[in-house]
Amino acid sequence: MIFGSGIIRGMFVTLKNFATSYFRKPDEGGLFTVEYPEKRIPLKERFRSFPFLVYDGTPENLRCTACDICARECPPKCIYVVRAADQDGRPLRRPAAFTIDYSVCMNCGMCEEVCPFDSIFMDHEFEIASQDRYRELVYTLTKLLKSNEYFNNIRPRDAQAVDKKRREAEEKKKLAAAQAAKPKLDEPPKPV
Amino acid sequence: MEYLDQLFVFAKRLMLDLLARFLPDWIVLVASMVISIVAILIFAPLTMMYLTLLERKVVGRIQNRIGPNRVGKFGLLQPIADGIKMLTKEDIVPFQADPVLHFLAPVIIVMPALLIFAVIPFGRGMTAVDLNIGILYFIAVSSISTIAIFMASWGSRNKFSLLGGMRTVAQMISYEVPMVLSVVPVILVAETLSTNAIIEAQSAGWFVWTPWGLAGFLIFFLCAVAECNRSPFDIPEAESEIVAGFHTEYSGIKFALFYMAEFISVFAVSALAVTLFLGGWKGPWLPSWLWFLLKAYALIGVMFWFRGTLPRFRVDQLMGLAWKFLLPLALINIFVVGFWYFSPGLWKWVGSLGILGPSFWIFTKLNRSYVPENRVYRLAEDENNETVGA
Amino acid sequence: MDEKTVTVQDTNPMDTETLEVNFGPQHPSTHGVFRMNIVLDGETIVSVKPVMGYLHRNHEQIAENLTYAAVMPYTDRLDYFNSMANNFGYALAVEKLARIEVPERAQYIRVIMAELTRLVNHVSVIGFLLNDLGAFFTPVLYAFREREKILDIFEAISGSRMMCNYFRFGGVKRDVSDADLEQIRKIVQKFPAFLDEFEALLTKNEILCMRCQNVGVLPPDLAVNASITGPVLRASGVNYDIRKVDRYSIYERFSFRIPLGDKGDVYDRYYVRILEMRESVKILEQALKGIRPGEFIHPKSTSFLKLPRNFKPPVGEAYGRVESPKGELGYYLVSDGTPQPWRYHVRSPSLINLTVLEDLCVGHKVADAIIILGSIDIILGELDR
Amino acid sequence: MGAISTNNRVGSAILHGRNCVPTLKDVMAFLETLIKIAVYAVMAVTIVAAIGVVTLHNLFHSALALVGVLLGIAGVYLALQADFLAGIQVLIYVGAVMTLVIYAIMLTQRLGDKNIPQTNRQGFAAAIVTLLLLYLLIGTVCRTPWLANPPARHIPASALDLGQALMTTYVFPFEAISVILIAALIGAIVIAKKEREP
Repeated sequence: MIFGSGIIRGMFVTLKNFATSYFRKPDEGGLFTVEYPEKRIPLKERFRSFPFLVYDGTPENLRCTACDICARECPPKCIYVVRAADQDGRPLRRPAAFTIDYSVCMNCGMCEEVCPFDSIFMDHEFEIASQDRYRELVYTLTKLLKSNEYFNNIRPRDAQAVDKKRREAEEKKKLAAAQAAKPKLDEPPKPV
Repeated sequence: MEYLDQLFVFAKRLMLDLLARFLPDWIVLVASMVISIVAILIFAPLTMMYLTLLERKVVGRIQNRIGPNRVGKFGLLQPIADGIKMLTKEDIVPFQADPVLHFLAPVIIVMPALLIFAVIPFGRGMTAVDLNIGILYFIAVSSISTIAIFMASWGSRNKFSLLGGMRTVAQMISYEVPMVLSVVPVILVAETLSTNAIIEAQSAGWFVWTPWGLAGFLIFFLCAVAECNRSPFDIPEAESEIVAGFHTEYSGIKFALFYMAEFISVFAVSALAVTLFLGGWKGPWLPSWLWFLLKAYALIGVMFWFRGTLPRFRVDQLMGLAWKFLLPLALINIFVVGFWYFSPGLWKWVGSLGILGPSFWIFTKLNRSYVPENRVYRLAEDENNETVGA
Repeated sequence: MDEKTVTVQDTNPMDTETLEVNFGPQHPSTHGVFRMNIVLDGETIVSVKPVMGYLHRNHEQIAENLTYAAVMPYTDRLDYFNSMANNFGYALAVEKLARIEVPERAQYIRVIMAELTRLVNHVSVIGFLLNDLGAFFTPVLYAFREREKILDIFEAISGSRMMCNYFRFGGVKRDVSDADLEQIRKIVQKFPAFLDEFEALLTKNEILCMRCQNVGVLPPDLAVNASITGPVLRASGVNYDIRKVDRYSIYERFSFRIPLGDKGDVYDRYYVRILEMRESVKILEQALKGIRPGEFIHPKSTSFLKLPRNFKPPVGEAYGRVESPKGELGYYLVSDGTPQPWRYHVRSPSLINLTVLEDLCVGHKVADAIIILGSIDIILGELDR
Repeated sequence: MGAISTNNRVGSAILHGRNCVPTLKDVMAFLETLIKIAVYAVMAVTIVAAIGVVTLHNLFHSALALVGVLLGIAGVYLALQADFLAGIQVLIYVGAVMTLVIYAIMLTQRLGDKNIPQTNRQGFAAAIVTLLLLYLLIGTVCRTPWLANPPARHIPASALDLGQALMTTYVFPFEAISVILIAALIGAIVIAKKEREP
C-alpha cells in the first residue's frame, strides 16, 4: 500500500458526497437538510410535546374531573389542579383551575397514561418559545383546553380508539342504567 | 479577445490618460501607484469575504448540507451580514492582557498578507510591482506573520493562546524550510526570482508536468497549507484541543482581522503555487486573469476539500512530517532537477522518476511510526474464535 | 484560569516549567460540562485530574421519592443518547424485583430498540471522536444522517426522538406497527452500505491511524481491575459482554459475535465499535425475521400502569443490568414494600470507564488526551447523574 | 485602443516601463526628496527601537523592539538598492532568528512575565567599551575612501552577483560559516538533550 492511499480514498468519499448532494434524494446520499420554517417534516402521530385537556363540543363540557391523579403521578410535578366547588362548598367534578408549567414539564406522557377519564393528552404543538417563561409558559385552563376535533385531527388513531372506548362505556352505562331502572319498577322496594 | 485579456490594464491606462489631460505629471505618477494599491485593497478583503462563504458552501455540500442560504440569494449577502456583526460586536480585552500587543497583533498580521499581493501576477501585465526578487519577497514577508501571532498569543495572557502561539511558531519555522527548498528547483530552471519571468519560463509547459515539478508542487502545496494554518495542519487553532489557539481572546473586528489574514494568505499561497508550478496566467481561450483566478480557486477548493475530509495531525507528527519527510524529499528534488537539466531526452524522465519514486518509498519505510499498522481483530462467539483483519 | 504554575522538584537547569491548564468546564471537546485539570510539560501531559459534578442533578435521590413507574422518564435523561438502553436496564431491574413476565413480542421489540440504540450511539461516538481528532464535522454529520433515520423510527414508535420513555414493566408502552417494522427493515438493510462508506472515509486514513494507533493503550489487566466495561474493555481484548454473560431478555436466541481488540488503543476502540455495529445489524436482521404478532405488554402490568401508586413490589432487592452501548449499565433497587424504591442506584458505565483517564493520558500530548476522552465515550448526564 | 491617445509623457513613461524623460526632472527630484525623508524616518525609528531594546523592562517587549530594528535595517538596505539583501535580512533575522528568540522567551514563562532590571554594576565598564567601539567605527568611516555618491549607487548588487561572489571569491568563508553553524546545531542538541534516568 502506498502511503497516502487511505487519505485519497477518503477524499473520494467526500467528493462523491459533494457531487451527489446536487442531484440525489435525501435518503440516498443527497441533501438531508430540511429548511425549517418554510418546510417541515410531517409530525409523527405519536409525537408528544406538552399535555393539553380535551373537551367535547364546548369548552364547558370538559372531560377532566379534577381527580388529581395526573398531578400526583407527574414525575416533575408540573401540574396543579384545584377542584371546583359550588356555593355550599361541596366539591364539583370539574377543575376550578388547571395549570401546567410547561417550563418544568419533561414531555414524558405519564399524565396521559394514568388519566382515567381520557381527558389529558400530549399535544403536537412544540413551538412555544417565548421571552417570559413565567407569563407565557405557565399554561392555565383556558390555554390548555382543546376540542376533541383537534385531538382527532392531530392523532386520529389514538383519538378514534378513545372515542370508541368512551362510546362503548357510555352505552354500557346506559344499558346498566336501563337495567338498573327496570328492576326498580318490577321489584318491590327493599325494606330499609 | 485581446481587449478582454487586457481589460484591467486598459482600464487603468484609460483612467491615467483622463487624469493626464487635466493634471500635472507627478499627480498622474502618484495616481498610477494609488490605483494599483486601491485595486489590491479592494480585491483582498472581497476575496476574503467570499472565500468564507465559498468554504462554508463547499464544506456544507461535502457534508450533505446546504450551507448559508438565508441572507440574500444563495446566501450571497452572508459575508456582509457577518461583517456587520463583527463590526458591531463588543471588543473585549482581557483584564490582565498586554493592551498594546493585544491591539497591535491583529493589525500587524494583516499587513504581510496584503503586502504579498504586490508581487502576484494576476494576469499578463497585471503585476502591481514586478520585483526581480519576487519569490524571495514573498517568503520574507510571509514570515513576518509569525511575529504577529506571537504578539497575539503572548499579549492575550491566556494559556490556550500561549499553547497555540508555541505551536504556531514551531510549525511555521518547520514548514518554511521545505517550502523554500521546494521552490529552489523552479528558480534553478527559470533562472530568475521574478514571478513574471517564472511564468514566461513555463511557456513550453507547466512545471507541474515534470517529475520534479510534481514533487515540488506537492511539497510546496502541503507546506503552504501548513503555513496558512489550514486543516489538516491547523494545530495552532485546533478548536477541539486549545479552543481557538492564539486568537482565543479576540472578538469583534480584531477577530475578523485574524480571519481575514488567514483567508488572504490562503489566496496568496494558492496564487503563488499557480505562479510557480501551474503556469500562472497562461492558458488558451480564456483571458489571462480569468485563467489565473480559476487555477488559484481550484487550489483553494482543494484546501476546502482537505478541510472537509481530514482530521488533524498531532504536534510531533506535524514536525516529523516536515523534518523527516518533506525536507529530505525537497532536497532530493533539487538534485533531481539538476539531473533533469543536464540529461537528454527520455533519459531524464527515467532518471528523475527513478530517483524520486524509490526515495519516496524509502522515506515512508524510514518513518515507520507514521505508517498504519495492520490490526487483527478476534470475533469471539462463546468458545470458537474467528479473526478478521482491518 | 488561575495562573498557578507547578514547579518541578528537579533542579536541572535545562528542565522546563510545567503549565497547569484547565480543560473545561467550558471547552469544545470535553463532551459537556466536564473539567480536566491537566499539568503540561510543553505539550506533554504530566498529570490529569478529572473534575466531575457540574451536571449533578440528584437523580438517585429524586428516584427514591417517586413511584417505580415515574422513574422511567428520568432514566431517559441519564445517557441521553441511548434512552432505550437505559429504559431496558431499569425495566429489567424492576421486573426482577417484582417477578413480572414479559411476552415474547415485547422481548423482540426491546431487543430491536436496544440494538438500534447501539447503532445510534456507536455511529455518533465515532463521529464525535473524529471531531476531537480535528475533522471538520464531516464524519459526525454523516453519522447524524443515519442517526436521524433511526431517531425518526423512535419518534414514530415512542413519541420522542431522544427521551423515548418507551419501556414498561412487563413489556413496552405501545405496539410497533408493521409499517414501522418495514421502515426498520429498510434502515437495517442499508446500514452496512453506509458503514462501508464510513470505513472508506476513516479506517485506512493515514492521519487517523497515526493519531490513534498506540495512543492511550489500556492493558487488559488494568481494564479488568478498574472494572471497565463495554467497547473500551473489549478493545483491550477481554471477552466480556453482558449480552453473552447474562443472556438477558432473548439474546441467547440470536447468533452474534463479540469483536475483541488487539492492543487496546484508541484505534482499537474505534474499530471495535465499527465491528460491533456490524454484529448489531446481524442481531437486528434475525430479530426482524423472528418477530411475531402478539402481546406487547403483559396483561397483568396494564393494571398497575394505570395506577402507579398501587404497584408495590415485594420487600427485597434486585440488580438489573444490560450491555448499554457504553458498557455495563446496572440498576440496583431495594424495595421496602412501599410504592417508592427504598434505595435506587445506577452503575453508570461512563463514570467507571472514566476512572482510567489519567493512566491512559500521562506521557501523551494534549491532543491525545482529547481523543482518549473521546474514545472512552462519556455522556455527562450519566457521569454526574 | 488607438482612440486613447497617449499624448502624455508621464503616462507613456509609466505604461511602457521606460525611464523617465528629462522633463520629469522636477517630479523625480520631488520623489527623491520624499524617499530621502522616508529613509531618514526609517533610520530614526530604527534608532528609537534600538534604544527600546536596551531600556524596556519587559523582555518580550525588548524582543519586539529588536524586530523593529531589524526591519528598519532591511528598509535601509532597500534604500541602498540592495533588494536581495533586504529580503534575506527579513527572512533570516525577522522570520527565523527573532522567532526563535521570542520562542525561547515564551518557553521560560517567568522571564516574559517579570520586569527585568536593565542596569547592573558593570554599566560604567560597558559604557567605556561602547565608546571605544564607537570611536573605532567613526575612525574607520572617516578614513575609508568612499566612492562618490552617484557611481556608488549604480553598483549592481543583484542576486546573481551575490551568488557568483559567494561561490567563487568568498567560497571559503561561506563554507567555514556553514561548518560553524553545523557545530552550533550539534552543540545545542547535546546541551539540550535530557539525561535519561534509568
